[in-house]
Amino acid sequence: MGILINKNSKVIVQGITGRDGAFHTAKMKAYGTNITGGVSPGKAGLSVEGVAVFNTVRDAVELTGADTSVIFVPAPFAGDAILEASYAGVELVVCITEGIPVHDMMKVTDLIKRNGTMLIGANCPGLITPDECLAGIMPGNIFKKGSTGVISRSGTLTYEVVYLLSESGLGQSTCIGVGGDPVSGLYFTELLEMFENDPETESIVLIGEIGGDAEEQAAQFISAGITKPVVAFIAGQTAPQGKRMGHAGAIISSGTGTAEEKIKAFIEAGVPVAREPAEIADLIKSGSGF
Amino acid sequence: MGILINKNSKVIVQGITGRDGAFHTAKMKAYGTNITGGVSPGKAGLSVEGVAVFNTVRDAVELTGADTSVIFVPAPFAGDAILEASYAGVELVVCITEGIPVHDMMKVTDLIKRNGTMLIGANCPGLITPDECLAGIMPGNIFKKGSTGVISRSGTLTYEVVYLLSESGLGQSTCIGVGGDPVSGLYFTELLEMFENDPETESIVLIGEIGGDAEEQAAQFISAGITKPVVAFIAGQTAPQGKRMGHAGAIISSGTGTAEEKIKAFIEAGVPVAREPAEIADLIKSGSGF
Amino acid sequence: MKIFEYQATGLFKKYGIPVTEGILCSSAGEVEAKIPDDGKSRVVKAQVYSGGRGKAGGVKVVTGKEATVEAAGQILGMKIKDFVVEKILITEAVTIEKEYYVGMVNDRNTRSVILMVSTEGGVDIEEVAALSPSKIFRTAVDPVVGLMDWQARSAALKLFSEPDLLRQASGILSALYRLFRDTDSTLTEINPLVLTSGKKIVAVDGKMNFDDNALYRQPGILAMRETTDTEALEIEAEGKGLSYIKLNGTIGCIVNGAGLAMATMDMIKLYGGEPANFLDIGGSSNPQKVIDAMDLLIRDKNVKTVLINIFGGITRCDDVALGLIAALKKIQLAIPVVVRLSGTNAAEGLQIIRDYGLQPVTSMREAAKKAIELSKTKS
Amino acid sequence: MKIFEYQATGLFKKYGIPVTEGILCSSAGEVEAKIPDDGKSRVVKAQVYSGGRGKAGGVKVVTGKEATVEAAGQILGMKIKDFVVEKILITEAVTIEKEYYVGMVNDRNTRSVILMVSTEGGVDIEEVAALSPSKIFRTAVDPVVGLMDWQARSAALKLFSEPDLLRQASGILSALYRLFRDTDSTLTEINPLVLTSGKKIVAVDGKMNFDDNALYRQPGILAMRETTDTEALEIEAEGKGLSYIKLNGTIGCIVNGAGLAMATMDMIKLYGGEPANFLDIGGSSNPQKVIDAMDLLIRDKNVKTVLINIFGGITRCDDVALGLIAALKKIQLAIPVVVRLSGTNAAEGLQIIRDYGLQPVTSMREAAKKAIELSKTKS
Repeated sequence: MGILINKNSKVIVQGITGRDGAFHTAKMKAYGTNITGGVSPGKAGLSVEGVAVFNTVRDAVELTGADTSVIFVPAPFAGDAILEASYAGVELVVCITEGIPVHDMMKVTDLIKRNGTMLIGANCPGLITPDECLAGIMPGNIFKKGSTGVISRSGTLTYEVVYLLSESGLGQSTCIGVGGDPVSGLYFTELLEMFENDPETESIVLIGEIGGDAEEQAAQFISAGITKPVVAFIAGQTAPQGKRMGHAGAIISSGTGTAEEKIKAFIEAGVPVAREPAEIADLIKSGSGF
Repeated sequence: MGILINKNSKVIVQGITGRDGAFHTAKMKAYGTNITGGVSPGKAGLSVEGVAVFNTVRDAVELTGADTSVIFVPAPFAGDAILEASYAGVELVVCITEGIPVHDMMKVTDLIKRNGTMLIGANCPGLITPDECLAGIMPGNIFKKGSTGVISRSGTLTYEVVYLLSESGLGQSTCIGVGGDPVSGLYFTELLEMFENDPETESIVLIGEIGGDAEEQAAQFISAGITKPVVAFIAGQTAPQGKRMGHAGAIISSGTGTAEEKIKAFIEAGVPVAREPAEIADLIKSGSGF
Repeated sequence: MKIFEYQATGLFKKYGIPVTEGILCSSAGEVEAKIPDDGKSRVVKAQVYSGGRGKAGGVKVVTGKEATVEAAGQILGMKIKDFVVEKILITEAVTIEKEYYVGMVNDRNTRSVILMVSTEGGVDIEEVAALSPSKIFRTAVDPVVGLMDWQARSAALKLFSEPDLLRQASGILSALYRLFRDTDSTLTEINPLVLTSGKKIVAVDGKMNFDDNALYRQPGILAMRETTDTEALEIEAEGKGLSYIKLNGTIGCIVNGAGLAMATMDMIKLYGGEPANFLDIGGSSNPQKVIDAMDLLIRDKNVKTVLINIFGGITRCDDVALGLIAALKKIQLAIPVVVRLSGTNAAEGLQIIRDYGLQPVTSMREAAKKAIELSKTKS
Repeated sequence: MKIFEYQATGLFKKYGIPVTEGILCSSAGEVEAKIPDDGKSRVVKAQVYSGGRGKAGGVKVVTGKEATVEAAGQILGMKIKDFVVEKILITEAVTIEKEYYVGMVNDRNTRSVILMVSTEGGVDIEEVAALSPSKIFRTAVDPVVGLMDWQARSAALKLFSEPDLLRQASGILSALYRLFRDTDSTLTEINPLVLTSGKKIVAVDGKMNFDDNALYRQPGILAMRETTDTEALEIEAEGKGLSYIKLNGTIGCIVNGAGLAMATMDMIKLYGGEPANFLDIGGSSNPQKVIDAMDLLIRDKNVKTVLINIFGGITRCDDVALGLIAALKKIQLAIPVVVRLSGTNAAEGLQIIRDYGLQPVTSMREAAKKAIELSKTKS
């Protein structure tokens, strides 16, 4: 089970005829994801990695019953691709694309809200419910089925953390990379709530980084209503002010958005903060009484 | 009682310091309308016709509890005035202004729908619930309290009809001029439904004109669900094709929107159509068993 | 407001929509001077506002200069549905593989822009709409969001399936929407949009109407206004605060309010007469408006009687009566006038009219009947 | 991306926002040549990206040509928070009645543009925000609808009450929003916005940042880019697909992924070292990226050790190891390298590294400790 995706998810790939789209379609299929179709305008009738290609998301949804879409469309067109999926009735859109202008994302997130569409990303590695469904570019082999939910703003750092969790015997219920952009879809609070309500999830790992105040909000939200043990890790304690640290959203502006503030907020909310990735598993085990 | 406005309505006037705004504020007050304030940016603290002026609709609403606004703002700014009222929480906006571009009105009607605001107009004479509240520019003296609801796309033609109704002893529950523009606020079907549900209204007069197919829709709506007797009158049987007959919305385009089509639709729906204004009262009296 | 094909395609070009290049001429001499003697095929097209010019012989495909000049001579001066052809557009002839229709209108019911595309191009689209409505694909554009790229693409997919053509068509639809929105258009059509043998998509004709209410903020569009005589009269009236439309009857009408003016015309017709015009003087009692209105009416030599129909609302009938008399004193009319006054302070108003020596009436029906009678007596 | 004051106010002017007219100079000689000897008062302002230039002496109000040239000489070459002043803007001095603050930012939480205005202008707005937040009026702008006129007016009313000033200020706010939106700005500020003694509202300073992700569609903005040496390095890296930021430590880092790169820096710090940089090579195993990364790192003479931290995900560790070795063979490094590999096919990757003669490690902690040790041994 887990949250958002599971073995019943029907996934389509937007931009399936592109290099990344085709490559990760193969990877997702190999993991066991039920890829029901791909979208590439003017390429209907083609087949990519054994997946039928449609001209529009609407066609793909109507003809395959898809409920989830993973987007590999170049940045200038990715915002519109999210809208296309949303207006075609896709329930969960996962946008992998990096580099979408923030003004586009402000409009897109506002519009899809009206359609009730959920978005993960953009600029994210996607999400996975181990042994059931992979919707994104995460390396499936490092994940292990279990009861720890993971929410992260990062990509490889998440893999590092998950690898260490799996090595320590802590499998994952669902693992979500929310993306590194300043304006994104589902974020900490919404996902924390979903994990709180997911019977399969027993503990939660939250991987934050500098920029914005989503971690501070998450800390408040946890102390107000999350009963399951949460362990946090924050990247960027050594990041300088005013510099964009790879991710468009990872920037300390005017002295706010620092790792210190975020760590302080978690500590005050009673959420243990790991000093390094390897500590996370220990903190979960101690906190959740393993 | 009637519909939309009554003696409990608290009305503000946007553009109260303008010539028309001030003139009709006096007329509405004289009729007995509870004018709680006026709006004119930068003129807060002034008083017009004994009415306090505020800088913004929000101020006027917060400080006077107004629920209705009548707009006398010049066309280039009137669309924004409707939005200001809507975002300030005004429940019913009545826009008198003529000449608002249709592209503006498409945006405005879409946006205010999200706020749940009701709009009458633009390019309309407003509405009146006789002896209770006048929100607009109608000549109060020709109206008479009673049980006939009137909905009209016209101004003076409505007065003509109402005058004849009053003369024939048929008073009005509420009389609404929906305006002569192609894109407007509340229209026939919504208002027919309100009259249907209004215990005070016993019969309904619908005054249509050429252009669009709102009358055809109304005819269908009446035959599907309006139980009270309705009498229709359609202006423009002699109007030529492709010419805008005064009202921006009164135009026969490509042979559709003709008076003939509309009359036919009403007849087919079992709604008697008066051949001239003076016949309306007779048709009501015969239909409603007076 | 309407513009000619050459103006519409000029706007298309400005927005990056491929069009057939053309030369505008208003005389055979101009054609002689401007068209090179290169033996090429060209299309000579009458520039008129009305549709159906093809059927009326207003479009000719010709080869060579001589034939072009000849066709131009035939089309210039031709009358197409009341319009005399004063200008022709001479364009390159393209090899047409297939014709399509693309259009946008403001829709009253959805309160949004409707984008329409059809594979049935080059013919009367209203006929297609009536006979095979399923051949027109319609999509509503959210007025706040605008045409989203995926919507343009989805519409383009109804016409084309090959990726390159899809890109061209999507680009044209997006550009056309921007043009429609930027210019406060109420109708924009490309008919036909053509796929050439060279696999290029080109607008071969164009039609655009604009919202009169928005012309105040569209100086570029307003500057394109070219008026026929009839329209010139309407625009003159507009400038004086009057809404005037000439018709072919004998009874001139002066009314306050557009709906009442239409109802007055209908009443005249109902009782066997023919209205000579629609004329709304609005809500003021200013005598100048009546003077201006009379002045417009009497230019129409068909007018045998004038019917003035005023319903006094906020403006009281006595004020209106005073204005009327001031106007009547100023203009010495050679034809009879029927005055009808009703509404607020009607009694006082009627008395003023009577004191002036006219016999006013109080009902529209009576007014119509009297005007009809007078118009017949006089003719 | 950031631009200088003179560029920001140039954009303001283009959008119809009144600004103080200025002359840009980059040498005292240029000032001598460009400034007329008219005895007028002027303001000489250092053009730097950082705030606090006033406190640092980078702004001088002077009267007459001689004093202007002198002030220019003092400010040019001055160092303000790591930035050397290379350009100055010399503007007319206006008589200030009152100063205001106006700004716009993209807000992550509301996912909308926030318009901020304050009567506390001309001072550090972050201080105002921290000490008296109620003095900043904030309003969220719907990203699809844009700034509505009534919103601009409502904000302007927080600063002005007189109708004429209200109109000026509303117009400035609407124009500023259009500029913000049209240029994909992430921060636009006028501080101070000034009410002059002549009752005119004028932008006396301007600051604009832009979304790096949107520069592909903002050629006009991109053309304004003027880079410091540090930034030039970052932009060079960007061109090679690397995300690089120079810091002041001794341990150079090469990491795949931004979050992991930050975590690696933090780990070095945690165990007592100092990272020399942030460097994300992304997800590929292409040896050229490692070569380019090495090349950037060794230009920094402070670097004593290189730490390569790779987590193999989709890209397998053995592929990455092969790429690394290809790169190491090509560059002959004079400083020690610590390689850490983990994740998919780590065992195979580690063996490849060992075969090459290096002693790889498998945990980040181990890697950090080893790199710190080596950097200390060497220094």
